[in-house]
Amino acid sequence: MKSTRRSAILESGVITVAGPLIVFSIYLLFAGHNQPGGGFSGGLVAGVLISLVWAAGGTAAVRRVVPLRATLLMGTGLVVAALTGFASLLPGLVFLESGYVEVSLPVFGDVKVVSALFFDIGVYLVVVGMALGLVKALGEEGKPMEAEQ
Amino acid sequence: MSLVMLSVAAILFAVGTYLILQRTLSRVIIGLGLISHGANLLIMLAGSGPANPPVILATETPPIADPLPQAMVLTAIVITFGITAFLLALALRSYLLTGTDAVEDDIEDRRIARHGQSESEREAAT
Amino acid sequence: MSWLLPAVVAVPVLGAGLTIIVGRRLLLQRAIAVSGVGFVLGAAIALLISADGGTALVSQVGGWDAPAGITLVADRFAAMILTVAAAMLFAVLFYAMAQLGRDALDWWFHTKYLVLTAGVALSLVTGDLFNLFVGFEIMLIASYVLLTVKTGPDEVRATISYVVINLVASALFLMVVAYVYTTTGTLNLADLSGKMMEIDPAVRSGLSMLTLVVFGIKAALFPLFMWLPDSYPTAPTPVTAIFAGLLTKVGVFVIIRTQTLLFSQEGPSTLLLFVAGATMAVGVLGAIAQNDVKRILSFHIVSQIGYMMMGLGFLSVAGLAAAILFVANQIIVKTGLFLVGGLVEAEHGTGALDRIGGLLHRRPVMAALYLPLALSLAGLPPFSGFIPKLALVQEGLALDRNLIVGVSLAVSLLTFFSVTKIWGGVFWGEQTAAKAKAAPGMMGATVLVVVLSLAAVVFAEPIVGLAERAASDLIDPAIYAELVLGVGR
Amino acid sequence: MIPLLVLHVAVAAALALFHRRLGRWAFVLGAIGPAATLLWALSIAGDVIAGSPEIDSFSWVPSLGLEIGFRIDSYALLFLLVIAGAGLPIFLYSHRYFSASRRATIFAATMLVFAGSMTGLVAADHLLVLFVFWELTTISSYLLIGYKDEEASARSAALHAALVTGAGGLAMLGGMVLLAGEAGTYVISELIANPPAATAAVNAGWALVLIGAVTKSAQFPFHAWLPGAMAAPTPASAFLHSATMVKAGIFLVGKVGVAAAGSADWWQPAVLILGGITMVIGGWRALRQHDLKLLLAYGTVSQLGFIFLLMGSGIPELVFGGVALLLSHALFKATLFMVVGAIDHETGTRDLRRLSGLRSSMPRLFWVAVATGLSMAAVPLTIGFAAKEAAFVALLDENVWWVAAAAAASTLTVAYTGRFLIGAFGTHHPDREPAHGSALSVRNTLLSAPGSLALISVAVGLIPTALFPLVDSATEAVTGISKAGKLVVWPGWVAALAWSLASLSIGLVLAWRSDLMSRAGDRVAVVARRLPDAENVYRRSIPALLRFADSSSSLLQSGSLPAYLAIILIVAVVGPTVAVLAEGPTLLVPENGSLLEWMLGILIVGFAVSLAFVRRRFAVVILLGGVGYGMAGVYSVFGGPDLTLTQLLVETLVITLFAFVLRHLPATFARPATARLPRLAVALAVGAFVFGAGLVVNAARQPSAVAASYLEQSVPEAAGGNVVNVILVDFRAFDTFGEITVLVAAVLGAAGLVVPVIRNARSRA
Repeated sequence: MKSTRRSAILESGVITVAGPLIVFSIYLLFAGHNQPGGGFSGGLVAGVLISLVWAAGGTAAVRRVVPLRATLLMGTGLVVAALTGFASLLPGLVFLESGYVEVSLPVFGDVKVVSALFFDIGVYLVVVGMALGLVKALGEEGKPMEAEQ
Repeated sequence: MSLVMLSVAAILFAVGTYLILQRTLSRVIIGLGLISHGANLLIMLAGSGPANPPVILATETPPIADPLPQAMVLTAIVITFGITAFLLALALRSYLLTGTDAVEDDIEDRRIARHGQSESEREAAT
Repeated sequence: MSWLLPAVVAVPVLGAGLTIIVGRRLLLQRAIAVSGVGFVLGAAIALLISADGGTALVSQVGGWDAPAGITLVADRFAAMILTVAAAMLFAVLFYAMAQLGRDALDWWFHTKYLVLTAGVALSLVTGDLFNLFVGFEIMLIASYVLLTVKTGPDEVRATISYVVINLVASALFLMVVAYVYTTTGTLNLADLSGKMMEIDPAVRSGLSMLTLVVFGIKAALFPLFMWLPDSYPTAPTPVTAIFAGLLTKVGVFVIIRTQTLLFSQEGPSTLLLFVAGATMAVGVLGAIAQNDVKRILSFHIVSQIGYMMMGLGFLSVAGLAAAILFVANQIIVKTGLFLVGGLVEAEHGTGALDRIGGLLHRRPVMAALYLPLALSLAGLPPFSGFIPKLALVQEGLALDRNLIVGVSLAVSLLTFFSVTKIWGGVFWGEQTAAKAKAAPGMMGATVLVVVLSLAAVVFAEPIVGLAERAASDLIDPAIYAELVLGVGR
Repeated sequence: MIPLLVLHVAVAAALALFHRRLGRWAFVLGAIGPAATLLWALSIAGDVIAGSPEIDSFSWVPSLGLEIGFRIDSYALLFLLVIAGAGLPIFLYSHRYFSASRRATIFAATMLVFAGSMTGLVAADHLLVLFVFWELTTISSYLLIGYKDEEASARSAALHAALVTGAGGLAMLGGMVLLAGEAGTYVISELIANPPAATAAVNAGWALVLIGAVTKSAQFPFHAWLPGAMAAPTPASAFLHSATMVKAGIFLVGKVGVAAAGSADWWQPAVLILGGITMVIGGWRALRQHDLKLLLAYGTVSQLGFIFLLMGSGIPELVFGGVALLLSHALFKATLFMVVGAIDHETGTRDLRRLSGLRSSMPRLFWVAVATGLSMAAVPLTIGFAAKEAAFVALLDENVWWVAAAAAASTLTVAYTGRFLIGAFGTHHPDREPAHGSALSVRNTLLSAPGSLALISVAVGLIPTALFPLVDSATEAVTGISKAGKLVVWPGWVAALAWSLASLSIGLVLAWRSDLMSRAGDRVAVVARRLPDAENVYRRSIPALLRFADSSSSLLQSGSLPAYLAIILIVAVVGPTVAVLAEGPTLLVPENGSLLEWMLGILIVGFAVSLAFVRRRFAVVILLGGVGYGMAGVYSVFGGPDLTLTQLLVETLVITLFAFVLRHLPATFARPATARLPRLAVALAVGAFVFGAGLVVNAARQPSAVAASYLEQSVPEAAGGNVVNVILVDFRAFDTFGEITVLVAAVLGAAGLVVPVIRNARSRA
């Protein structure tokens, strides 16, 4: 199964859905606090997109489309989540205690920005990184019959 | 809790058990998947029955589902996914190393079960 | 100060994240790992001092009071075991860095090690049933991936069994969570301790048993232990050492915690004592049957777990104190023994008794490291294992449980027999040539562990006192409930 | 006392640390230990004998009753003098006996640790402290016997000794805890002063303590380890296995004898019978040895039996005789061992069938041997005679049969002494010169140590009254009776003398006509071989233990994953079921469920059950997906949109990953290798358990207060309407925090497993 022999229809189909899926993924991340969604679902949507890219063009395509290292995403996600927790300590709160501020944004109007959102971003990054890492690792081409000793 | 869902959970556990008690690794993994579905279902059954989603601003008509089991199941699903992914990689690795998709016995245990200790070791020990 | 509680979990996780971000810069990774684990050790000591001073720290993570939020608790018991565990994690980290060296087999070793640290810490300090599940899963996934630091056929085969069995145990754990939540509507252990008393005794005793089975698998109790000796010995030494020292003991810790807090009952439990006796006997017989250093030691893990269950089975302050002492001591002794086994293996490339010999004359230092640990394992005086064993014997005879005391003493003798098997096979006998020399760092870390074990002898009195205070906290669930909920039950 | 012990440990540690440099001087350095003990013991001797014991204590683990208490009364002092008095010459002797090597230095350090432990043992006034030192002597004895560790025989002899004495030690520990529990104290002097009344626990306690003493002092039926221990280098044999360690058991029975005999009426007969049997068996077997060292070893067994029964009896007159014999035994037996060591060292053999003509080539050694040998045979004018007379007099007062038994053993002693002296120094092969040449001479150091002990032996033999104060006050210390016996050069014409002279003369005849003895011996041996023999029992028990360990452990430890899982699941099902049924559960059958639930249920069950039968891999993937999507439907019905979404997405990824992996594997599964029926049974049991447990739990259902508080607080306190998400990122964010940690580790692990293989394959391609 070389990437050149893959169906061009599949490839163009992926390109078509890619945009909406990315938007959906990010929407889920931010909407999660009040609507169904959240970092997990958002990240998993991105993950499904990555597996679609793989279906269209194999790991090479995945590398091309997502030029990030999976480990970097996951590491950053963990650090963001942990730092969100520690950040609560600064104003004298407990670890991971959340607070919110209301801000007025031009398009969205008054929005409550919850500190838990940053935590959710960390989750999101880890989940995306996970999907990327697994697809890259297990989706590798070829039949690697011989194992190194 | 409803009788049908309890039965589904029980059957998921039973089929899962049936599958993990044999030696084909990929079937063992599938069995584990069924068992964890069953366990998740048990947690859901710990909450309320069929109900409306616990999303306060959208629906407030009772009955509202108990959110805690949902959160637990969500966590459990994701954790199980991570470990299943790892197990799949392990299965692939195992297949690449041994050429079979079977769970093999521990060599040392087999040796002791079959032969006991060799004479020289016995002597050294006495 | 109570921020230290989430921090003992979050700092290693943060460290794990950072080690991934810095990528293949070994020096940085090491610095992060050392400071992460070092922080846990320091925090654990601080928690212990505070707990023993009378103010056990409690943290309601996220600011949500129990039982809504997740509570972390460092009472004397938790803080004590955490301190010992962190000390071992710290020592073994240096051993691992010296052994794995520059040609590290695995770039993410430090990350995984930090994750393991976080999992162990969380499992010990959490006061919430489902969070305990998460803690166990962290610890387990770390153990899965550490078992496969090397990816040869043996490691893979052993890890498959290990993962599958633990996944089944995890499913059973979820079952416990489901049933507990159905019948009590809460997950907080302190809250549960009160609510459990209100439910149908039939359900409670069933749950107690199911809980015992679930954690009994992790703790390797009879007859649920067989996975352990098959999987542990295959990993690289530092990994096996830390598994041997910590993982089963975390299981025992949770058994002690749940059986005293959730399912407290009066007087000695014949069931637990039977399990205890069977575990120690089967374990030591297994050890006698083996011919490889690491496998012998792995069976000893099982055997020694029996003693801890014996202390718990008495369900008295003195019995629990003995069990706590046993856990703490075994963490050190077991880790140390595997580290010594690793030194032997590092130099000879094998741990098979019939392929090594005469080390006493070539490497007397290793012999000197092995001896106090081995005798401690057998519970012979004046080494550290003697003190908890003496406490167990005293309490057993005081309660007129003579049979289990007899079994425990007989197992002691058999343990002595099998550690002399290693002595006779490895340190005595025809000298064999070494293939390599163990790194000085490995030796240094091992010396540190042995010194700790010897220090436990010298400072036995304060340690015994601490264990007794911890045990009297455990025997009355109201103390824990008050700590977490602010009210007695 | 404590500084003395610290000195031992410190010097031993120094020896071990500098073992590369010290060479032979290790033993001279090591002699500091016994020398210090000797000086100290002599310095306090006056006060102690006068009746004021030396007391020292140190608090170790008071919570467990572990106070390190020492109390040196005259009884302990006597043992201290024996330990130091034998230790000092033996260390100096070793200086010449060993050639310089690192191994010898470590040996010296171990000997010193032993000397320290023995010192602590006899000084201990606390049962547990006594136990601590007791086990330390066992361990050091193990290490010393295994000195020639390349030889399997040395290793197994070391193990034999350690296992037997170790087992006895552990039994003794149990006994001590029992006794202390009844008496309310671990302090030996208090225990002896107020022995607990005879309850079952006390009886068991004394019995267990007796087992400890019997094993340590090599009494019947545990005597076999002692001859085996002769695999140790001769200095260790002389020190541990004749003069000191084997006397630990005697020390103990002597110390507690009066109290034990007072509270347990079986004690006295038990001690007398065990000691008596040991005494005769040892003497008999000594006669049949060809190895000089083994001959002495069996002689030691015999003597120990005699001393054991005297000391353990709790009868002051007998104890007096026992103490006197113990002193004389330490003097002559240590000396004779060193003589054998010297012979072995110079000629290379200890076999009396090969030795010849040593009397002329080693005259000085010969006289040393004769002087002490006469004492062993209890010939008048020796200390051995004075001591044995005291014992005979006392025994005769008790029961004539006891004297008869003791006289029989004495006869054997005389005979084997003769065999020893004649065998070692006589000229048996006048036609051939000894292999070593006639110009052989024993080096001074090898001679001076036994020589000086022999001199002491002769001196106190001529003036036995010099020892009287020590023996008398030691006896008084444990029995409370002074002047229980006499030590005299010549007892006068008393009845006991007749027994002595009779055994002496018969013994001489037996020694003279050794051919008669050996023929009789052969005949007895034919019979004896059928009787259970301690050594054979041990030899058979170890392989039996190993076989049992093999078979018992492989019973469970099959190495088979399905077997392990089956056992775990069966326990998980049976345990809770029994527990629930025992209490009598209530069941509550829930309502049937909605139509939607029924449809989803049938769908899921259909997919799941077909999974058990389908063997084509890709069909399996689809079925698995079916179950997962069905579950998503269930979550949706239960009011979990987040859950539904997550389940759908996760299931998609799972299927992808399965597809990734399965494409490498063959298209169909192999037939299962495990039997179907048992699998089915376990599966049904698990299913039934889940179902039944559901009904039981349903009956005990409680509403959740926590859930209500989440619904209440979510919007006002946490600013989030989606309660599930608020739980995940706020209320219980710590769970989520842990969860993502799991994910990261899982991916690193998975990548680590797969990537290297694939990279490698690609680089080869």
